[in-house]
Amino acid sequence: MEVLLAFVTGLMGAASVYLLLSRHVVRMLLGLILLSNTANLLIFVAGRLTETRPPLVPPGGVLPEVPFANPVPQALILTAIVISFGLLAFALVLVYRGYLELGTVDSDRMRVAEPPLPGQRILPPEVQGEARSGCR
Amino acid sequence: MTALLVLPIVVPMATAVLTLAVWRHPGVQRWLGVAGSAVHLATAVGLLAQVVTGGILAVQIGNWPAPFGITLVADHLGAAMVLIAAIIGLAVAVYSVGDVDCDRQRHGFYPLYHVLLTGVSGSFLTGDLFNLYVWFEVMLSSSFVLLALGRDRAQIDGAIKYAAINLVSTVTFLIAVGILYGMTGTLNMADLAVRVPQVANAGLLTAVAVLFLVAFGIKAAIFPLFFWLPASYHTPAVSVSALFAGLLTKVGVYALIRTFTLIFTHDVGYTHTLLLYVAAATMVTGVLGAAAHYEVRRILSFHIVSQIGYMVMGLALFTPLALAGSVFYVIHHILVKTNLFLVAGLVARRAGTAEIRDIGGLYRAAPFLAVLFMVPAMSLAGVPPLSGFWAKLILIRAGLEAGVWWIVAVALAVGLLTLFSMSKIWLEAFWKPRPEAAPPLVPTASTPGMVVALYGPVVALAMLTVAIGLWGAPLMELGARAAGELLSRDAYIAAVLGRAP
Amino acid sequence: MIKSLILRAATTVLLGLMVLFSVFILFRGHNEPGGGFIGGLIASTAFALHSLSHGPRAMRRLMWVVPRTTVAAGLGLALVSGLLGFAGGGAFLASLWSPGGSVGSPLFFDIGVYLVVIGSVLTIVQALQEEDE
Amino acid sequence: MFALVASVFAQSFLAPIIGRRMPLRAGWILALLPASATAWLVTLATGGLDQPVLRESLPWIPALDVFLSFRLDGLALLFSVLILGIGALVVVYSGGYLKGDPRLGRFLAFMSAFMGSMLGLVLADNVVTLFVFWELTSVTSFLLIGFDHEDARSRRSALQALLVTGGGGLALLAGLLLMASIGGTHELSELLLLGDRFREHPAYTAVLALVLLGAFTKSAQFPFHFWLPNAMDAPTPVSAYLHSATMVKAGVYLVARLHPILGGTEAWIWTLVGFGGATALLGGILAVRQTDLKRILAYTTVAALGQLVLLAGLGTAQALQAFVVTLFAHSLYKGALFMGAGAVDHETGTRELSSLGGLRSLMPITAVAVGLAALSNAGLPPFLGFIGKEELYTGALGSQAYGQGIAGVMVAVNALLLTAAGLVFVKPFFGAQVATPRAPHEAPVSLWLGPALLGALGLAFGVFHGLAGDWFVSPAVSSIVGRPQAVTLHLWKGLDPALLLSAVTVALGVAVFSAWSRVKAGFDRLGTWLRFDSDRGWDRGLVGLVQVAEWQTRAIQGGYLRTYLRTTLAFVTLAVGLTLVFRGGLVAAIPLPDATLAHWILAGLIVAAVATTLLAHTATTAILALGVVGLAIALIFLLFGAPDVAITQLMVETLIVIIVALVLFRLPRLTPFRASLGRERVFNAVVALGFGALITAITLALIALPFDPFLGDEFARLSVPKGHGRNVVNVILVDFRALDTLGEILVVSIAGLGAFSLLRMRRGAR
Repeated sequence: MEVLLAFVTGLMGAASVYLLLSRHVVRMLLGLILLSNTANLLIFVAGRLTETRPPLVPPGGVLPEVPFANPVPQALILTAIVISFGLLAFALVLVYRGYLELGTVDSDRMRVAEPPLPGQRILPPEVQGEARSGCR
Repeated sequence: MTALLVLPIVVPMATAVLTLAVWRHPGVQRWLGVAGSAVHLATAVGLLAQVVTGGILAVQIGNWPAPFGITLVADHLGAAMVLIAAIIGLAVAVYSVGDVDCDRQRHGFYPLYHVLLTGVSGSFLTGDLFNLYVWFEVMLSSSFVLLALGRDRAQIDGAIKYAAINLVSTVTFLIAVGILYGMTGTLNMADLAVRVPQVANAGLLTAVAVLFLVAFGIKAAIFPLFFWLPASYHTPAVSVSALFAGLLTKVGVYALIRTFTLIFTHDVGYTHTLLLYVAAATMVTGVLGAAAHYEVRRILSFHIVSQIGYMVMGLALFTPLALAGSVFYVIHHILVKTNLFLVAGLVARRAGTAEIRDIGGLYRAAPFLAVLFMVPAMSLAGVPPLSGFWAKLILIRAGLEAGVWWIVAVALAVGLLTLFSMSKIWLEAFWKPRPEAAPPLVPTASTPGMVVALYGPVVALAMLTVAIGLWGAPLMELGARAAGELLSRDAYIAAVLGRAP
Repeated sequence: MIKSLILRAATTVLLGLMVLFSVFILFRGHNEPGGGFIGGLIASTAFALHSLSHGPRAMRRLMWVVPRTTVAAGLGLALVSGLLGFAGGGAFLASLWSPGGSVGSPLFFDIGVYLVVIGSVLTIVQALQEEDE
Repeated sequence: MFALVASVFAQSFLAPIIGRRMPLRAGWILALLPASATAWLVTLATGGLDQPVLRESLPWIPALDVFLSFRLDGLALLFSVLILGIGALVVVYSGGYLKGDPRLGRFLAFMSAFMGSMLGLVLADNVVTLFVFWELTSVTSFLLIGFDHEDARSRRSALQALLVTGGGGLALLAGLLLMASIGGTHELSELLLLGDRFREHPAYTAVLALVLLGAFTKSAQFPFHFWLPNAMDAPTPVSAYLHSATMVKAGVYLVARLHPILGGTEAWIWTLVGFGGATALLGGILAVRQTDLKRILAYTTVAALGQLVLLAGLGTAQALQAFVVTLFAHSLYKGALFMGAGAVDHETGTRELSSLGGLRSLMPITAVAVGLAALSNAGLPPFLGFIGKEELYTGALGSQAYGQGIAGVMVAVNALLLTAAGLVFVKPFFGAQVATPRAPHEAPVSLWLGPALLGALGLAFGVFHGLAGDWFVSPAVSSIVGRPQAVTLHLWKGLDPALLLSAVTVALGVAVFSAWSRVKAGFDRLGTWLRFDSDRGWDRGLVGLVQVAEWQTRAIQGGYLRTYLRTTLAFVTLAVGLTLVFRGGLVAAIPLPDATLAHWILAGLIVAAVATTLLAHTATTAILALGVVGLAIALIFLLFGAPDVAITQLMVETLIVIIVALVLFRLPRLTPFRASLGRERVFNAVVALGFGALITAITLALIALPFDPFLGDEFARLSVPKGHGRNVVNVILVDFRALDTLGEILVVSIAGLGAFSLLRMRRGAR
């Protein structure tokens, strides 16, 4: 399974990078979600896979029954999942706010912080003036 | 004693929690924020004093012995970084009282600020690679919010670019940690230093080292991974960009220094040569970027990039003098660059714009401000006898002694271009007469309290720059000691693992 | 707000059950799969679903504190239980257990985690929902 | 000496206060210190000591071998006397020149700071200390040249001087450091003893080139001469002090100072003689075609600096003697001429030769002062300038090769200098009076004291040349040569070739002068033809720099997030991938997957879901497909003994879908969801596939390695007895690695609060 997962993670990595390179910021976000999934799976593989019991000590016992799965990558992944969840949730809100302020979800049109350079022409924003929330 | 190591992390975190608890009272938060920073500084001073007198300090969190639990370590480098971060933390906290508008203060500026400091301190002190990842994330998350916090459209634009690229960096880092764990079975950095040479596949190890290099490289804004920085640093509140300019990239540099002295020294000929080329490219592209811009904070942002090149150069040369130079450079740079951003804020306040071509006339109207700009600007350009001169001197000497002529030439040429860039700001904003069409200059501060808050930190940081310039021996001594520890890793490993390697 | 009667009814019932379940998961986590994260995520999912069907106003009425306060409390609790370590083992985050090992500082730490997760997720959900008001 | 340098710097802090409180007397007050210091130095010199050497050393950064060491030998003494003596006069002069100007205090502060820097430079005995003061002179001169900063030309000239001398300074720094690392010490006096051992070192040529680059930029040698005439945009006291008497001599000083260690080789001789000679000739030719008093003087300074460099290059005892005398004489007369020209400018309001004339009767004292200096400049007996010229010819003729050629060139240069001196003296003061912008009166005492004194000294030291020789010239020559050297100066040495050359010079000079109005056009043509137009080159260089910078910015910092990400990810892939390939990290053979049917099904599910995400036309489809990926991963976690992770993954996926749904509701589909340009899509795909291949390659190499799960085993062993928990993963999270968790909940808190604040702080929202 480890070998198979090596290819699966590779594929996921490739797909996430392809999504990241998009102009559409929502697609980029999806790419990021997929990329952190890739990372988690990779860590899991890196801790080596054994199709066995979870690292739980039976009631009254002192040691888990061997063989048990390596608990370290699990703890790391748990931490990483929650962290990336937090960051992605924030990033989503950021994209939303970006839409409200800049009137677009096309990163090519997000040129407020870096105005056109001499000799550069940029795309105009899609929505002129103040953008409105869809439900307001 | 062991508390000394924990306090620089706990104090800002506690401050963050307290300010969070009084969310509805920005006034209270302000005082808590400044007081918390002051206490933070005190703990950092205590920590460095302890390290200087007693050597490397290590504490096992939760009493779990290394390499099983997480170890916090303070060597000279770590403790010095914590101290300088705390100094900047206090300076910017004071400045923010006058600078950050009520709106931002009402929306969590202070909790975010202190969480950022928590992350920075944690990064400098941790002895565990995964824990470093966590602190990076703490730093990153709060920096996202601080960057986007405001009503300015440019901020959101900058924040999106910043977030996208930094999230890539952070996942890269996570992948790298995972792979390294898969190769060595451990996460403790001292233990990694012991186990890495035993890895059978040295080629894979070098590849992972490069993976770390790019992950930290994005944070440190090296070539060609720095795009997020000039895209965003000029957008948020001045206090925020000053704090970022001083600390964030330097955490990346710190991580590079730490990992490429402690862990990845198995293939120095390859990895550090790569670092050297990267350093040169970083210096040059950064300084050229600055030459093409006319907005103060954008110019300064590009200079951050360029200066990072110098720090990496010291690491790449990998001699005691060069590493001491890197340490010296990092500390000097944090002081000076933060100060420049703070001054840039004052300039923009006074002139109503940050476009230097539209400013002018400040030399006549605000001579004191001119002096306050001149000191860090000249220091950045490496003009003696200011801190930047010594920093450059050490690195150039190290380069000459290592016989790497071309990097010395690059470093010197970039120094000249930096001087050009600083004098460009000087000529345009200060010396040039104020353009006819420009609106009248306005006072920077409306109340005496604001004057103290805005000018106090700037003056204090400028005085530190001058002090290091006139009396650089202690800092050099510190740098030399730090470099010694970095190169002979035994003391570090022994302090962490409790036994000789 | 999703206006579905069935969902509304279901989430009302679900909410209580899921919150109870999440507390159960939280406390059992030290010995069986579960813990603060999972518990917190379950509880916040419950609240989020409730809020989706009933609207943010209802959720605000339901929770007697602002989610932000929950975050602060959770963080504070985790930090304090870490600082307790100084009293017990002389090290930050050293665990402190009652005789027999049934109650200990790591449990408080985990409760802190639980609170933070709930508070944060609900802050986001609430803020997004209030965009409509 | 430390105290002296420090007190001069301290004075620069007092100057603004004194300038504000007592504007009328500030010049006189601030001249007290340098004047008395000059007196002290003169008593040292007249003490009969052949070689008065004082040395002081304070540790500065001992770890870098940097000491604040000062050493006063003959050469340093001569320079110090010039710096402080002329400095005192210039300070007095400034008080008069800027009378009534509110910026007087600031000006005097800069002048004092410059004086301190220059003094430190000539006294420094540590190469780093020397460099520190060297750079300080550049910075202070930047502030002084740009003193009239509202004028765009002043700003340009200031920047030009700063960057030219600063750039040379950096080369110098490298040269000095290299020299020190070869010599094993940073103390100059120790380095100078190395002599031949140093000259035979392979890096000698590099050191020489770097040091000379520094010296030539500072001393305005061809092709860096262009900044000096432009620097005349500075107020006249600055020109008189920095650009004739002191700062521009720093390079010359350095050349003389390093003569014992660097001098005497073929490379040294021909470089210095070549550049010095070229500079001298160029300066002379460009001087006589000017019509602005200060510009004439500026170019004659360039010429004189060229002569000095040439003499230092020749390096014989005779030449070095000529070097010292010429240097001494030049500092005296050129300072006087500049101040005199400034006085004329101040009184008449113009410096144009054509609008000046007949001032002799209106400004008699100034006329006399300028006259004395001009005669010395012209090299007529019995002035010191004459002795200098005689020595120059003797020195040139006495050198081994091409001596006569060099002497011939020098005759031409000196003739041109004589012409220039005539222009400066005769044109304004003699002839018919011309109406000037201001009605001229005799200048106040502060304005004529300096030129008069300096002019008189030029005469006095010419007449009493024995004193000049004993007090200043002998010790200075001894310092340069590195051993005691007795010098006797003569006004009359009999009918030797040098005297003959002098006669030719005077004849030629007078001829050119009297025919000036006719030959000027010729000189103009010659000048235009000769002129290596480095000044315009400078502008082009700056524009070019900015163009390159803009091009680079467009190329790499163009403002497009997708290019940023593409470069970043492409670099990551390439750097890591190439390392993996070329450092031999790849596995030899790909093992066959040892997977069961369930595994294949899960893998297939992931592949299908990923593909759906990629191809989705709406965000909703994509997010749902991504949810399936998450679900499959959760199943993998569950399958391989990680129930906690599996549940967390599941819950997180659910919450993400909820939040994404909440956001996506509000995003209208303005931009097509699948937006990507054709060719770019291919390129993106290449990067993506490369990245994926890298991940796979690394993972395959990784799982081929043995693994030691000691960490996990230890946690499992301790979990119950020490951690009081049976779920090892949870005990790791809340106990073994609780610090991670603490950081993690900070992240989660920040994300929540941040999202909240971000939404609340919308523009226009309240």
